[in-house]
Amino acid sequence: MAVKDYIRERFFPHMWCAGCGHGIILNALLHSVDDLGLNKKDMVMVSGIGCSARISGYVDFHSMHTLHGRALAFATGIKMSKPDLNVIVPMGDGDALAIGGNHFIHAARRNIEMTAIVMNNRIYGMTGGQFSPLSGYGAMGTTAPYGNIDHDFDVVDLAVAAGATFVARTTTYHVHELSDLIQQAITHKGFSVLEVLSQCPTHFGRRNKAGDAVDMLKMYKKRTVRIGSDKKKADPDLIERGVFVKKDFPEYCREYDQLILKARKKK
Amino acid sequence: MGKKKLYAHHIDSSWCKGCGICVAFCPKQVLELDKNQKAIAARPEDCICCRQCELRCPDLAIEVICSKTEVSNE
Amino acid sequence: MEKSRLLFSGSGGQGVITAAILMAEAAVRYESLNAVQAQSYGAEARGGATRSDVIIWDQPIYFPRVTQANVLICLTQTAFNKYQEMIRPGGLLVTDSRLVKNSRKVDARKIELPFYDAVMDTIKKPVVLNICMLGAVVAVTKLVRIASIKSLIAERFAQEFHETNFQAVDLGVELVRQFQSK
Amino acid sequence: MNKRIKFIQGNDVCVEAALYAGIEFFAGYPITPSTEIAEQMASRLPMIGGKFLQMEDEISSLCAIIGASLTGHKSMTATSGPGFSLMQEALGYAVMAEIPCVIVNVMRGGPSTGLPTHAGQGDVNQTRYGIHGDHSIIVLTASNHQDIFRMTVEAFNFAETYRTPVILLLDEMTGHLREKIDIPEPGNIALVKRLRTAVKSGIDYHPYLPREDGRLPMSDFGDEHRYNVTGLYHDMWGFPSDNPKIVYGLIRHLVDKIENNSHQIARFRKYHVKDADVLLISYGASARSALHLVENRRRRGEKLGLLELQTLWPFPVDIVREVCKEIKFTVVVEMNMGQVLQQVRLAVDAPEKIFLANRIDGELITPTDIRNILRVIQGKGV
Repeated sequence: MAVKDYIRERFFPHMWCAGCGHGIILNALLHSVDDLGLNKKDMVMVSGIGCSARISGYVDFHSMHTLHGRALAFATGIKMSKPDLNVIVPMGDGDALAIGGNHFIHAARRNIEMTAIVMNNRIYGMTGGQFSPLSGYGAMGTTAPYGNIDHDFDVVDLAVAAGATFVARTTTYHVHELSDLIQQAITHKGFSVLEVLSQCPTHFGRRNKAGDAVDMLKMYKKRTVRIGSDKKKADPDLIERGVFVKKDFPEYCREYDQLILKARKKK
Repeated sequence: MGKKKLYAHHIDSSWCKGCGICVAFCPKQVLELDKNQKAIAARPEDCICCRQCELRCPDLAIEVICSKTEVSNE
Repeated sequence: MEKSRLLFSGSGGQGVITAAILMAEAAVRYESLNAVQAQSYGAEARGGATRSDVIIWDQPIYFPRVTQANVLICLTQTAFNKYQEMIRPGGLLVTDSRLVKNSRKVDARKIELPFYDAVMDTIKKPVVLNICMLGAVVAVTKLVRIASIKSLIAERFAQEFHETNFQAVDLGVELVRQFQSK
Repeated sequence: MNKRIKFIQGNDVCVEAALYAGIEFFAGYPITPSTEIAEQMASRLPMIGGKFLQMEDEISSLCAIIGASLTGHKSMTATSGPGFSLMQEALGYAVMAEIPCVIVNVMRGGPSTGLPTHAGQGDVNQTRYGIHGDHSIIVLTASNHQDIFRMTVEAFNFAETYRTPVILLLDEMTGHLREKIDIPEPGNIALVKRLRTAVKSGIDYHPYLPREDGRLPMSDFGDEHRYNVTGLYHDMWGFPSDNPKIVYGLIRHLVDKIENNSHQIARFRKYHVKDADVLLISYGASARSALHLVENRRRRGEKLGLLELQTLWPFPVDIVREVCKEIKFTVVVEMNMGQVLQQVRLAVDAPEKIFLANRIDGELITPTDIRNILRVIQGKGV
């Protein structure tokens, strides 16, 4: 199938701004699903609220556009009640880690087989540029007009600590790597977290003098390195990309199947 | 693997928002923005079929059709 | 039949509520009567006085709380002090003769029985104090049959505990027999 | 011995009834006084291959059952005051996206953490007005175990019939009370199955286009039809729209599908209403005390009657108006500051003849409490 067979073409051009990284993530996701040869009937996408959340409207899957921060909770109900479905949950950074932070760590703790993609643009875009839990110290936002004094989460560290069994990071510049990691995340038998640094030229870029979309992609190229690169030793501020954790661990739906067997014996 | 040969750039100008990402990162400077700020393949003969423009396009507006790649039946 | 309102009281951990439930459940499931059982939860149930209300009747029971008890059972002094006023004049008061120091002021038929001492002497397991008390309450009120209580215990408790609990029921019945023949 | 006769708590009756109704998925978070429902579900659901999830909070609990319902499984959650407050956001989502599901709220004293282990009936208005935006909703309640069973099954039936969340409003008193329940034989209470679309694969399916009778056939997530579900105003395919015509049509549909069927949804019991000259109106635990008083007074020849409401919302205006017509005066018995009282006063022609007998201290209102109010109204003094 072609990539366009996986989208709802009537909604294009999409609503994202020119140069928005979220479009690149959608693009890579569609290529990944195509490469894996997945059946649309088996695909479910559940999103929350925000710019990122609009992604579920564009894919021709079973799609659910839910509440701010709650996408993983809805998705948990879907996956538990029909474990054969492939459930992908794209989230914005505020969506995943502010209002949805609790759902995020608990989904990771359960190790339920779903793919959480944190589309990290370091800003609340839809509401017009307020700082997010991933904006970081010193960043400018409409609610941080004097510079942000909130520190940011490290999504990878958080996901690992919470128990996610596949944890990776990349950027919208590294598109081949992005497709590869999405495929790995989808096929992983457990809770997968993929953080994708995604440019928001409109709100983050403009307020933080980061330039336009092209400049922001160049920055991703320059300021990120593969895990284990020597460059990181010389320059600790560089952000690492790649797979941080990938491990076999009992998956929640399969554990529940075992629990059903136990309960039936007792009956 | 033989060298891939370009058949065509399909650029949907109604989807293109003119962000310039494809132009900036094309290793062979094949693409340009036209006077309407829409991407066009100005030098298709230089294309090496790396498909970076297709994959990086946030608007899903570019499709690079090469030999050895599956051609959409549309 | 008369509507019977029983109030079981004691302290948390004595199994007063379990005894109340067994009594009410036996009435419903083995005697085809109606019964309701309610209890106090929360802070009150953890220390202090525990209380469980049971109403048994052959007609529908609507208001489920006991405001005036025909039968008041107290297994601690605290419970007695707190609930003694709730007994209906002429009602029946069942207390443990060692654990509760009864008051002469209470206008009721008083049945003081040495549940605790008897259980410690013959069964040597304080955990069945509540079941011994239940045996006595059943024997004195005759609201359900002793056999029904035993059937229910057999249904509810693990096999290994059946014998001890049957003993406790019988002990309660025996204490009442001795009391009444005095 | 009849095996179907049980002596259990009201919360356990709710579980038995949900299983009878075909529940397959439960997600919840422990909270007094509803916790027994979650505990029983954890034990019973896996035995029949169903799923029980203990979520991280009440918010995610309701979200999870909405997701499960979309895959075609009958779903329920149970909570109490503070948890129900947390659920309002997702409740609104279930209303908007028209997801069948059942939410049990075992009421305790409020506001805030209030009285966790004592009965109250202060959530009546919250079930109706807790979520933002106009909407309508179905709220059922019951005062005894036989009716808790019946109303739990009805809640599932209404949820499927009207594609809507249904709230079952119990209270600490009845939830923790043990009494007799005769579990109906399978088939004795009719069950409403999920209405699924007959539209074949490859043909355009409209998940949000009501049939002529107002019902919307569903398609399970994972089946052939792929569509969108959103909490935004949406068109017949489920895609967001702010077209005023579509917005108007949807809000009317959401309200009308329930309000226009309020006669089908109304459940109530009348006790000695026909020749009564004084009427009590009550529901839930309070109705037990009201009925106690009515039966007592009837034995003494007093013409006292009771209307017990089992459907609280949509409020059965016509039924209330009808029974209050020939009555000298009516007393609403409830454990709050008069939430149903307000509705009764709105429903009747002579609101000055409607009085309140209430108790708001966490204790069950007693027949004597009600009797005292009646005497005051009658000018007899307590």
